[in-house]
Amino acid sequence: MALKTMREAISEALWEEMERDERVIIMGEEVGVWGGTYAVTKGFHDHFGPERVCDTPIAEGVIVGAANGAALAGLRPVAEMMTINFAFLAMDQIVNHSAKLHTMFGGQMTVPIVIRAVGGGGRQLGATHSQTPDVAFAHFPGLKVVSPGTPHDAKGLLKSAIRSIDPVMFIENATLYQVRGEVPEEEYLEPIGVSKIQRAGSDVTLISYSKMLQTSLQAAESLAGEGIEAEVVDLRTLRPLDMGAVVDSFKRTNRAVIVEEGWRSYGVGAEVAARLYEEAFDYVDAPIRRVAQREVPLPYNRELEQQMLPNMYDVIEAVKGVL
Amino acid sequence: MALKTMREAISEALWEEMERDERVIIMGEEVGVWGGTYAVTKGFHDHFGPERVCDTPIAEGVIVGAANGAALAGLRPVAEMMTINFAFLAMDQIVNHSAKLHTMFGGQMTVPIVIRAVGGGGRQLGATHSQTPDVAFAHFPGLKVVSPGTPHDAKGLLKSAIRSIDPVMFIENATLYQVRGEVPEEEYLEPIGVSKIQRAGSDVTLISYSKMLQTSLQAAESLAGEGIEAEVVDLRTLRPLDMGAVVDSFKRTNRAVIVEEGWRSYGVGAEVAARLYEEAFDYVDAPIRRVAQREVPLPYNRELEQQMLPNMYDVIEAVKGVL
Amino acid sequence: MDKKDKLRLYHEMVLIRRLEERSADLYREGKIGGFLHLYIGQEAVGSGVISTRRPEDRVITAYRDHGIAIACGMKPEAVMAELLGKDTGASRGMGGSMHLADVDLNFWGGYAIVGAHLPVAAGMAMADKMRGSDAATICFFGEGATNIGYFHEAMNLSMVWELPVLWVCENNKYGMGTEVARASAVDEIRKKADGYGMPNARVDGMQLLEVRKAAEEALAHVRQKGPFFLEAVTYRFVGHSMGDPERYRSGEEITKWRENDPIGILRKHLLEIKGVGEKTIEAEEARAEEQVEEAVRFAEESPEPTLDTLLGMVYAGEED
Amino acid sequence: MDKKDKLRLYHEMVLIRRLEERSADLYREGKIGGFLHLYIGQEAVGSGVISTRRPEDRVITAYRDHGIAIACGMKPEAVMAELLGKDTGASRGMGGSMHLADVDLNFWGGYAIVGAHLPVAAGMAMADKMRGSDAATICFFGEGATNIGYFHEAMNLSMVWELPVLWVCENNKYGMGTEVARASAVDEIRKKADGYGMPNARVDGMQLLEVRKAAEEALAHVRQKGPFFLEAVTYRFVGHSMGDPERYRSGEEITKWRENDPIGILRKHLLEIKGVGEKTIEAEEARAEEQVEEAVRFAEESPEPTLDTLLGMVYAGEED
Ligand SMILES: Cc1ncc(C[n+]2csc(CCOP(=O)(O)OP(=O)(O)O)c2C)c(N)n1
Ligand SMILES: Cc1ncc(C[n+]2csc(CCOP(=O)(O)OP(=O)(O)O)c2C)c(N)n1
Ligand SMILES: [Mg+2]
Ligand SMILES: [Mg+2]
Repeated sequence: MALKTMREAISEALWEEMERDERVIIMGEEVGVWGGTYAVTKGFHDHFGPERVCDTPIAEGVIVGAANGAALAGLRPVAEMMTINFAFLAMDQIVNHSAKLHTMFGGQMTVPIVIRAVGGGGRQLGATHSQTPDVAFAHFPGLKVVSPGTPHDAKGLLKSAIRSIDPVMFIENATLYQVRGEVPEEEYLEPIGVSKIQRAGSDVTLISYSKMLQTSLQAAESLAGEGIEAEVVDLRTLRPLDMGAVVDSFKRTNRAVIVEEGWRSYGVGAEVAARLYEEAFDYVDAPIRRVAQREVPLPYNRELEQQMLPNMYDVIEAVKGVL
Repeated sequence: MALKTMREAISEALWEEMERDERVIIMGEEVGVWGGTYAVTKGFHDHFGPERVCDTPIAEGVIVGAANGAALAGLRPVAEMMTINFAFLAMDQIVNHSAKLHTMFGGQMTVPIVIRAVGGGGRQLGATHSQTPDVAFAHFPGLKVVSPGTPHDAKGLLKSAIRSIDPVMFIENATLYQVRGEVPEEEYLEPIGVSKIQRAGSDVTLISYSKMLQTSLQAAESLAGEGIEAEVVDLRTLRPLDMGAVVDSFKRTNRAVIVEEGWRSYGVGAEVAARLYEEAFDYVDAPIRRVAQREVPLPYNRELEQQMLPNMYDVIEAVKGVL
Repeated sequence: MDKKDKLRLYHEMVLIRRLEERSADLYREGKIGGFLHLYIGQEAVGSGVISTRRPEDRVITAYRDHGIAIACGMKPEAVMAELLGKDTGASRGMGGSMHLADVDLNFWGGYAIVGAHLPVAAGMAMADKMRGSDAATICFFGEGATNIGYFHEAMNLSMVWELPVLWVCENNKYGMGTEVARASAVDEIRKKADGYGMPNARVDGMQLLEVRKAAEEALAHVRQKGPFFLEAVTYRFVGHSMGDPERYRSGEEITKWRENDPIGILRKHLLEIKGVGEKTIEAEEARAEEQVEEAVRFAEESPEPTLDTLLGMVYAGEED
Repeated sequence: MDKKDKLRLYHEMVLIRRLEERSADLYREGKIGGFLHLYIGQEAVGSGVISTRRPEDRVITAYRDHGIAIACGMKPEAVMAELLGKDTGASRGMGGSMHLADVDLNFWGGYAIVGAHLPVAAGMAMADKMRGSDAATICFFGEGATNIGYFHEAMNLSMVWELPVLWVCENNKYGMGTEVARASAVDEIRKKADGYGMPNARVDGMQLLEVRKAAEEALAHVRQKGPFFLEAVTYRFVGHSMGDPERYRSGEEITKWRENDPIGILRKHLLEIKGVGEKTIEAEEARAEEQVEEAVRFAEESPEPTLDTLLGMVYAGEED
């Protein structure tokens, strides 16, 4: 299998689905002539033309709103929020419209939209441009929320998201674009709503997703050097949340650490911990720990920003705390 | 002490603070001539004048945005979102601006704004008008999020919120406006960020806030008839979350049920449960339960809507499950 | 338009009026819940504009949607059943008054978040344009909605992309209790279109025939060139929704406007046509009333949606 | 304006230019992180407008804020230290390039969410108006920001409430890689103000003296009557931010605009003034360069903010 970057994997998924289905269009700021601010859609504008790769004004509300309308009318829009921080400007369209129209109108219409949004901190972009607020979207029923941690999953999940007739928020992480991983040459899909064991281990279960999956895998490697075998479970989808692999693993290890990049309070880890206790109470050997971002608006200063973000050492320390 | 409705208590808090401090102004849709869609600001327009009780266009972004600006410039604006469902249209101003400006500019400016927003379901208003998405705001550091469950606390907390130099989101529940409770005649404040035991009991701890506090109190009364004494803890503030009274109570009862009106996944209950396990692991005698809204966009149909919302019977059942 | 068509539209407006009057009763009886926004006084706008559409033209509006739904061909039964929250309702009892829709009639609904459907309309028009269809999207909204960001973003995008949208602003002078001048920099809403270089017109929304004429011209422009902004000056004779204390306007003002009743105006016009007498008209009126009674009967007898129906409706399915 | 003032403004523009050129170097060296948006080419807009303000007038802008900060009187040291993330920076190293501010100078910052500071500006003006002050708020933004909902909501509110705001649109032809016509229904941005009935003007943003004149007139209007919209036509000579591949415009276009360098234009004008020679000008240029070097030295030697500083800054405090 070829090693590809996350950027390539996502780009390929978009490209293949656009080739496959002419209803698929891309809308967003700088997706066309510029080729995407993260170069994900480089070459698309020339190949598919401005009708299918639509540069929009800076107006997130109408980007998602018009994509909702286009989806109702039978297209398969992939609406891009240049970063997830700007998705708050489209929050009403996402949570009140994409997520609700199908139910609210009694099932007669569907909203097959994908909202791609890239988040994550660590690049000194300051408080408004560094967020990982995934949970604020995952809270809303009607929406599906996907956030892959490997190139393989990114490609397979994005293809599934584009084919899904339900609205999907697809959350990427900017510092993952350069990460490489194996990506099959042949076509494949990954199912939305299915978590996955990314590394086997028997001493402790590390639960994470997106960038923190990579951090967890690194921590697991390091721990292996000390004889501690961590199993790493990747949530991949935040809504609907699949506890299957998580609970399975936990029933074997009896110890868990949940790792997320976003803030701790009311974060993803809280839900996973609460569910683990609900679904595997009798298997708990030690209090489940959460590793997350310190609760501050992220500062510009490089050193301080790094201190606020969870890293491999935090994960290792938490693992030692539950053993 | 006089019995007053929640509506009166909130109205009094606003009135008193406006009398006390001429920097306090109210901005929002229909707050003036109409007297507030929920009649909370009835009489204010005539008394304080249109300069301090400002009817705005229907434009939530500029309501909170201008209130942010007015706060920076030294006023004490109370910005009203007619319902919390419309606050998504001001999400960027709330989470990217109210919450962050103080830190982001190195502490040189403060944003003493209060954002009042009323939420809650059960009135057949359909999917977009019935939400209790409090957690989606509580996730953001920099913001304080308050949501009272009694007239007494509503008044004391709102007065504190208005005097706070930090931004406060003050979340009300429309079906609570008629609820009566004792409200002192003399001036008082309630502290933000302090949870409170609203009913003593020794068998189980019921943790809730806002409308579900009332539901929990009713459930506790009913359980008392069966000889089960529930202690009812009111969170009152969602951020910063004070686990003090919660943990204290739990260490005595060893059993807990968390009750919230919003959706279960990634809800308030998840965080409270996770923290309880973290802070009182050795005191857990039974898996902590969560009672919450079923995960659907709320339907118009009265019966179905009621079935989706948590009620007293759900609480009683959950309590019996943990005993 | 010939006599027959005029009578048909007269019947349609009376049907809307009676249906809403009846629903106000049912609301007071507690059979309808939530919010109920009546279109009474504004019927000529919806009926006039929609009478000019082709079946492939999409229609979308705000929460004040009963009249628009009927004008799009929705059966009074489906409206009434929705108001009563029944499984036979247009949205199977999930949407209520504010969320009527019928995709088969190309009526895309009732939206309750002010302004939110304007971007949606732009997107639908974009899809049609991409397909090479010459369908137009007709988007109704109140003058109050023209102050929100969505309006601006949708107007701008529709011009930049030359989308086939007819923007119809129903200027009924108030957004809830706020008179237009207290919320909008300009009173004459059409002037906002100038800021986008968008062609526009203003029409007396009480005159069905004038609305029709303006809409016909506007739609011709939309199909050939792109967006057009039509402001219809109108008035709601009743409160914003049920239970509005109406402290913000005077009884005299309401009375004055009621003299301009769009149904009365058309009735008068009809009586001037050769071969149309009181009798013909009364027959239409009686038919409308019967239809409403039939709709109420149908709605009351209809089953409630089940829990399974709802739970099965949160997601549409996996893939296609 | 007398000779001295003109020289002062010349010095200011050169200082901004040198400071930014130096910061670009530091960015490439990895000493500055995040985004760095340079104002190079647009200096005459900020310096011209701000030179007409009174101390009580507030200034607010977007992320392209170095020039505006300096024009408001911020010391190059505070700018440079902020770019390096130091505790001595304008925002104590918490904000970075996009978030310079100094409340004492009535400069309210640098905002990184496109359009979000327009409502904030309206609110500040509202506060001043309520207090009976005749201070104005001067709000700068790019032409790309005029397509977002915030722009519309803020423009409308400022007219309805007659707020003392001077809206200054810096039309530099592009929002990132998108040329104005591909994103905006109108090219001449001032026309958008017509949609709100707001008085407006368009000025050559490369000509400091013209900008000044227009701003003076505009501010007089703002103080007496309410909002005014000033469009300054300008150009950024460099990329949107560091690392912009600039595939969206041609080298010839950039060269053409560079011939219109606002600093060059003012320099030429100065040389035509009696008593100003190459020497006077070069002295100013040299002084600017020294100041920049001093600022870099200061910034590099300054301490980093501490963890405690940050953690103590999430909330301001309990009550007042
Ligand atoms: C975003 C948003 N803000 C506020 C409301 C509450 N609201 C419902 S209708 C309405 C007035 C709308 O006025 P207009 O657009 O003129 O329509 P009309 O009711 O006159 O038909 C308001 C403020 C809402 N539904 N959505
Ligand atoms: C709401 C939002 N959307 C997108 C962005 C990303 N972005 C930053 S600057 C910019 C272009 C702005 O163009 P313009 O307003 O013309 O200002 P200029 O950069 O030309 O000074 C974009 C799209 C953002 N910061 N905020
Ligand atoms: Mg209206
Ligand atoms: Mg620009």
